[in-house]
Amino acid sequence: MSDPEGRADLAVKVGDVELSNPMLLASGTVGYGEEMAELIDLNRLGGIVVKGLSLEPERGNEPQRIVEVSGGMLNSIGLQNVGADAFVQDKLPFLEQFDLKVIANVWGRTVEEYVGVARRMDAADGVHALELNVSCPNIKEGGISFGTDPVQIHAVTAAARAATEKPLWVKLAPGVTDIGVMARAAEEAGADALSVANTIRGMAVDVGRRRPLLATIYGGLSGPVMFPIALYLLYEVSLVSSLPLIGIGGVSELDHVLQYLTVGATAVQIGTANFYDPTASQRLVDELARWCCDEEIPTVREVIGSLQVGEL
Amino acid sequence: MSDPEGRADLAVKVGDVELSNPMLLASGTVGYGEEMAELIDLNRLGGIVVKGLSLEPERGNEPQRIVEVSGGMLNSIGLQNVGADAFVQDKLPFLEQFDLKVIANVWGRTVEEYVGVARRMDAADGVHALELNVSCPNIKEGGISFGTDPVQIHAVTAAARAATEKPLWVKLAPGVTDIGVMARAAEEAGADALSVANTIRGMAVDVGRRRPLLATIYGGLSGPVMFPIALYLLYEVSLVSSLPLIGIGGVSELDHVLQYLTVGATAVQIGTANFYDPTASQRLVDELARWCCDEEIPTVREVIGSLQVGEL
Amino acid sequence: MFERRLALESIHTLSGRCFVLRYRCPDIAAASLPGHFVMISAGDAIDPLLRRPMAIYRIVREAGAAVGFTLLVERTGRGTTLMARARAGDMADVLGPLGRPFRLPATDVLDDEEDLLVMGGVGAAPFPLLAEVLVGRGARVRAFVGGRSREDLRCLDDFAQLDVPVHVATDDGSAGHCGFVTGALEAHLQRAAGRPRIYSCGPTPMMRAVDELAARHGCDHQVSLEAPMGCGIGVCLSCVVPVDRGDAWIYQRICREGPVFDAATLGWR
Amino acid sequence: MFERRLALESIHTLSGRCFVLRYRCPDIAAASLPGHFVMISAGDAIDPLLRRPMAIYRIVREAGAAVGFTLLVERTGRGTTLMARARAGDMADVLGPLGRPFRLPATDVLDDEEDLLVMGGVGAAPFPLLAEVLVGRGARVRAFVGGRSREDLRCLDDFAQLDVPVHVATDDGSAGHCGFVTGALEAHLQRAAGRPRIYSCGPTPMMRAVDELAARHGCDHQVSLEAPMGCGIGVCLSCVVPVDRGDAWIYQRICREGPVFDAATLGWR
Ligand SMILES: Cc1cc2nc3c(=O)[nH]c(=O)nc-3n(C[C@H](O)[C@H](O)[C@H](O)COP(=O)(O)OP(=O)(O)OC[C@H]3O[C@@H](n4cnc5c(N)ncnc54)[C@H](O)[C@@H]3O)c2cc1C
Ligand SMILES: Cc1cc2nc3c(=O)[nH]c(=O)nc-3n(C[C@H](O)[C@H](O)[C@H](O)COP(=O)(O)OP(=O)(O)OC[C@H]3O[C@@H](n4cnc5c(N)ncnc54)[C@H](O)[C@@H]3O)c2cc1C
Ligand SMILES: Cc1cc2nc3c(=O)[nH]c(=O)nc-3n(C[C@H](O)[C@H](O)[C@H](O)COP(=O)(O)O)c2cc1C
Ligand SMILES: Cc1cc2nc3c(=O)[nH]c(=O)nc-3n(C[C@H](O)[C@H](O)[C@H](O)COP(=O)(O)O)c2cc1C
Ligand code: FES
Ligand code: FES
Repeated sequence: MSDPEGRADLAVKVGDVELSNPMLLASGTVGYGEEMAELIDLNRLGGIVVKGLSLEPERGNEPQRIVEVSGGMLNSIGLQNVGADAFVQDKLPFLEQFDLKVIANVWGRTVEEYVGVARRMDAADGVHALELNVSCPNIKEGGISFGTDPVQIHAVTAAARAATEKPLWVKLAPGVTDIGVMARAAEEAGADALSVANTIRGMAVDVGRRRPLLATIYGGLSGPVMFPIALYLLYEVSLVSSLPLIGIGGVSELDHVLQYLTVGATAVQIGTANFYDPTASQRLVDELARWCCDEEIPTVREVIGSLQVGEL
Repeated sequence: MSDPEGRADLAVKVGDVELSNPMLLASGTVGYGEEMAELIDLNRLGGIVVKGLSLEPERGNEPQRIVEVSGGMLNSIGLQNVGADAFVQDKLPFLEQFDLKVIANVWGRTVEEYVGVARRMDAADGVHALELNVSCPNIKEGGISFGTDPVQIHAVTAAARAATEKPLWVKLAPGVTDIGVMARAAEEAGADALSVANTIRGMAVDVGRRRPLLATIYGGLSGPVMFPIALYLLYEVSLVSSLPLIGIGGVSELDHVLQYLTVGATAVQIGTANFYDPTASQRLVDELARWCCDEEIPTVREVIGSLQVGEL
Repeated sequence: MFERRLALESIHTLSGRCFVLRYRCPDIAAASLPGHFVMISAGDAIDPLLRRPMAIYRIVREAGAAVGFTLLVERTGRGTTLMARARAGDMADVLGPLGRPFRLPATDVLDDEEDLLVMGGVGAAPFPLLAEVLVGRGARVRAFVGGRSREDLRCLDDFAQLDVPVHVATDDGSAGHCGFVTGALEAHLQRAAGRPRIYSCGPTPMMRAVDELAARHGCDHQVSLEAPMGCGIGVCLSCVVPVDRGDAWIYQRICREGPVFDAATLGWR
Repeated sequence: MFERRLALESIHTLSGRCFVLRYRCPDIAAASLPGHFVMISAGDAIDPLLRRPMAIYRIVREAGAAVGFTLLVERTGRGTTLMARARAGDMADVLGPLGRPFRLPATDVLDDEEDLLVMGGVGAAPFPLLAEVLVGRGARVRAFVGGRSREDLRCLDDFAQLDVPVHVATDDGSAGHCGFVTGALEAHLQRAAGRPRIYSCGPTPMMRAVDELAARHGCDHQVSLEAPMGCGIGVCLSCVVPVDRGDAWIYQRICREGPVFDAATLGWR
């Protein structure tokens, strides 16, 4: 039971994935969980989405890889990771000790690479679901990001769908004209849930040196500044998709969690807050339980999608 | 001279529009200038972009119209304005007293409305340039925003171009997959400069009441949080367009101004900062002058587009 | 209207989440009239970003000259919580005085009717100054002070000091009349002769209930409204309220055409 | 590794934009070794968002027990400027101790060679604790302290108190050797016999120059590196540095595999 006093019912289901509570750790912000386990009790969380996995190990981008900006940060880590096989062999056993769901974040530079990782995750017992990170350039299609083209989202989702029986989540990219179109493409290709959203492109310049602060010129914006933008994107997606949704972006206070749930998220992911407030996820579980009790809400599931719009 | 000690050369040219310095007041954040004139010396600024003008007066949206969010705010004012004719008759004479450029921000619900306003601004002596706000739904095209479709941007820009001889700026909307495509459409249709960018869609929910905080459900995000996003968009536009650019979004410190100029902006607009720091624009002119002196930069024009990327 | 960066002179905590901030600033103090407000920063960082609107509470005078002002603030959210933590010497950006103050009765009609000030919770903030000015002009002033509970009653000391009779009402009956402040007002209106001038500020339901009484008794009624404010000076159009213009209604800015409005124009009746 | 919310015990201002913060926290203090660092919040708001990495400067002991620690901070940007304004009692979130500390020589080889601590500016912060531990083990320690100018020299009092001989160098000659601290180090290496162990921390050009000398004299050389850090605990992968692994290079995390590295593995040579 997530509620320390055992009173609140925080359990939610993202499709077939049963979570003890809606709090997940976001991909790329907690590695493979080892370091976080020194600080928080992973058993207390709904789940962990591990750092994006590719077929082969990746070194990632050249430093400087992050810049702090007002209320957020830019990153261009470049998806450095140990690779799918090493993850299964060296990292997954650690996570299997805990009572939380393990979601593998999957990426590739071609559809085939996505499929390769998906197959390996399908075969790995401790993995409960896959989350496709479609914010990657497709090198076979001139480097256009999978996530900005409904045809490509459909293709990569359908291919991954064929490669795994496990629940398949698709993590949408925010920088598109109509995220609803992308959501529908993923849904039609067989996604079981949609994660909204990945980071937003941003830039910062060192004026003294007349150079970008990130080695890759621009990077992905995350943190509190993202919250109202991602909440709106989730709302947009909720209007066109009947899939379970996962709210991602800027979560650092209970009010953020509740806003996501109210607009229609079944769960949320906590990313950048893990850096500047490393016990935030666990505290939010407690706060959510207490809020449910104080508001006399028997189950947090009542909050999901409870938004009322239009005239009173 | 903008520099109090008369040492720095801050003059810039946005196409044919000569500005005494790169600091403009952004549309919708300073009304028609009357109230700001009680607080700052408008003669000290490069220019003012007045509140978006439509053919007929507009009441705007129902309140609640703003929400504060972390590091920014959401607004859904709904383009309340006195209308093009009343602007020319009642508001413009006040601004003509000052030595700064007056830019008319123009919007409509159809191409014809844009053209109507553009004609009136063309005929009004005190107006030095027009800025098309293309972030409006085109009611003849099913309500899709002009700003998210290159065909429509082209159409509205070309029509306005035909309606005025005056410099024509197009203010791009940020929420698009590829802002470069929009920039090129505006350029090909005859725009003289590009303003980057308008507000980003965001949302906020009153969890207690399970309702959106804004009467219109979502609104436009502005303020410091926008800065890294708009800077990146400006960079993207700079890669594909040779037009003069105007950086808009989050300007509140000298470093923001300098980052925009370095990436390629000829001028910047100050919006939300006018609310929480009403003398910011004038102070930034002073700080820019002082910076140029301290850095021994004879003209601020040297900074424009001075960004260096790639290996050292 | 002055934009000033001011050091906090003192902070004084009251009951019920309220506190008083004192600033020295002859410019703003000398120009402030009852009903005016300021926009004040709640910190130096970007969160909270916007300044907070706060009514001018009292004017601080030295040797007769206005040298400073105070704000009566209730801790409700993020910004006011930060303000409550301020210490003497802390700096704040203050823009003011702003808005259109209470319309005062002409001096020659002052004796004819009473001036009734009706307030709920921290809505009391502008009234001690209004009472002070009215009393100074020889008016007969009466205050109706409401709150949820005893510790939410504001400005009782101010009114006592000004010899203004006070009618108290609390929702829970912990002080004065048990119920809404409008109950006390109604009782007075029924008892009293004439058509007193009414001024109210507080929760909207309270002000609307006051206006019903005012309409019924044919009283002039001014209200001081609140709305989320972006700028406080009229440039953002965030704070609008629909106002009757006879043939049509228009949106007016609470920060510029208000915060004080003639209740009769608000379409409440 | 402990996550603690701590009240500032005292702040002490030094010359040249530096100051010392003292916190009471037996957990972190008792676990801290020379070269360890903490991540500390620079305010409660979201700007600045990220915590700042700061080396453990000194351990505060009472009756022999470690009860607290100090940080030696230079005001360089937004976060450290806020930290400089802190007052006793202000709260900060502190996570630590973090990273891999300096590798200490085995006790039986301590006498063979000198331990030379080479530092520039605020890079001096970890060295008084390192000197204290080394001296406590009977090592022969020597400090080379560099700075732009006299007021940028750090920790001279600490070394004096520990009886550690100090070689000073300033860029402008306002104190000690005029020039880089590597000049003083080079002179000593030429004079001294053996292959002293070198530890350095400061601007990268300084550490690289030190490493050139270390390589030339066949000295073991550990450096403490800096990089912008998102998390300080190894989960964000922002702080990486390329490290030689013989056949290939890999990115290692300064916050986890460092901040102390064997200079020989950094591909500088
Ligand atoms: C003209 C005027 C005069 C006022 N005078 C006083 C006074 O003398 N004393 C006092 O305690 N309060 C007064 N208020 C209300 C006060 O401004 C709000 O309580 C305060 O802004 C809340 O800020 P917060 O950060 O604590 O709340 P939050 O809820 O965190 O604020 C979020 C945003 O909503 C706005 N907001 C929230 N509540 C209100 C409100 N009731 N009115 C306007 N904006 C609001 C805030 O300014 C901010 O932009 C006045 C409001 C107006 C419009
Ligand atoms: C392991 C380690 C130990 C350190 N120990 C000390 C110490 O004991 N005393 C001390 O004064 N400084 C120390 N530093 C450097 C210190 O962290 C930076 O000076 C500080 O973060 C600057 O913050 P700011 O907000 O003032 O600067 P800003 O430039 O405003 O910071 C912007 C961002 O860049 C980061 N940043 C800026 N400079 C550095 C830097 N040199 N190293 C790492 N991140 C940086 C900040 O953390 C922040 O995220 C250490 C750095 C590291 C990595
Ligand atoms: C340093 C860093 C690394 C990230 N790596 C990944 C990744 O590997 N895969 C992925 O799908 N998202 C990645 N993200 C995005 C986060 O999972 C999340 O979508 C985003 O940060 C927004 O949430 P936040 O505001 O809570 O951080 C990364 C984010 C950060 C800050
Ligand atoms: C309250 C408000 C009203 C606005 N009205 C307009 C408008 O009428 N026309 C327009 O083109 N942009 C309008 N904008 C957008 C601003 O001009 C500017 O593009 C945006 O706020 C980003 O800049 P900032 O972060 O400096 O505020 C408005 C913005 C705000 C906050
Ligand atoms: S608060 Fe901006 S117009 Fe009233
Ligand atoms: S700072 Fe996050 S991995 Fe090192």
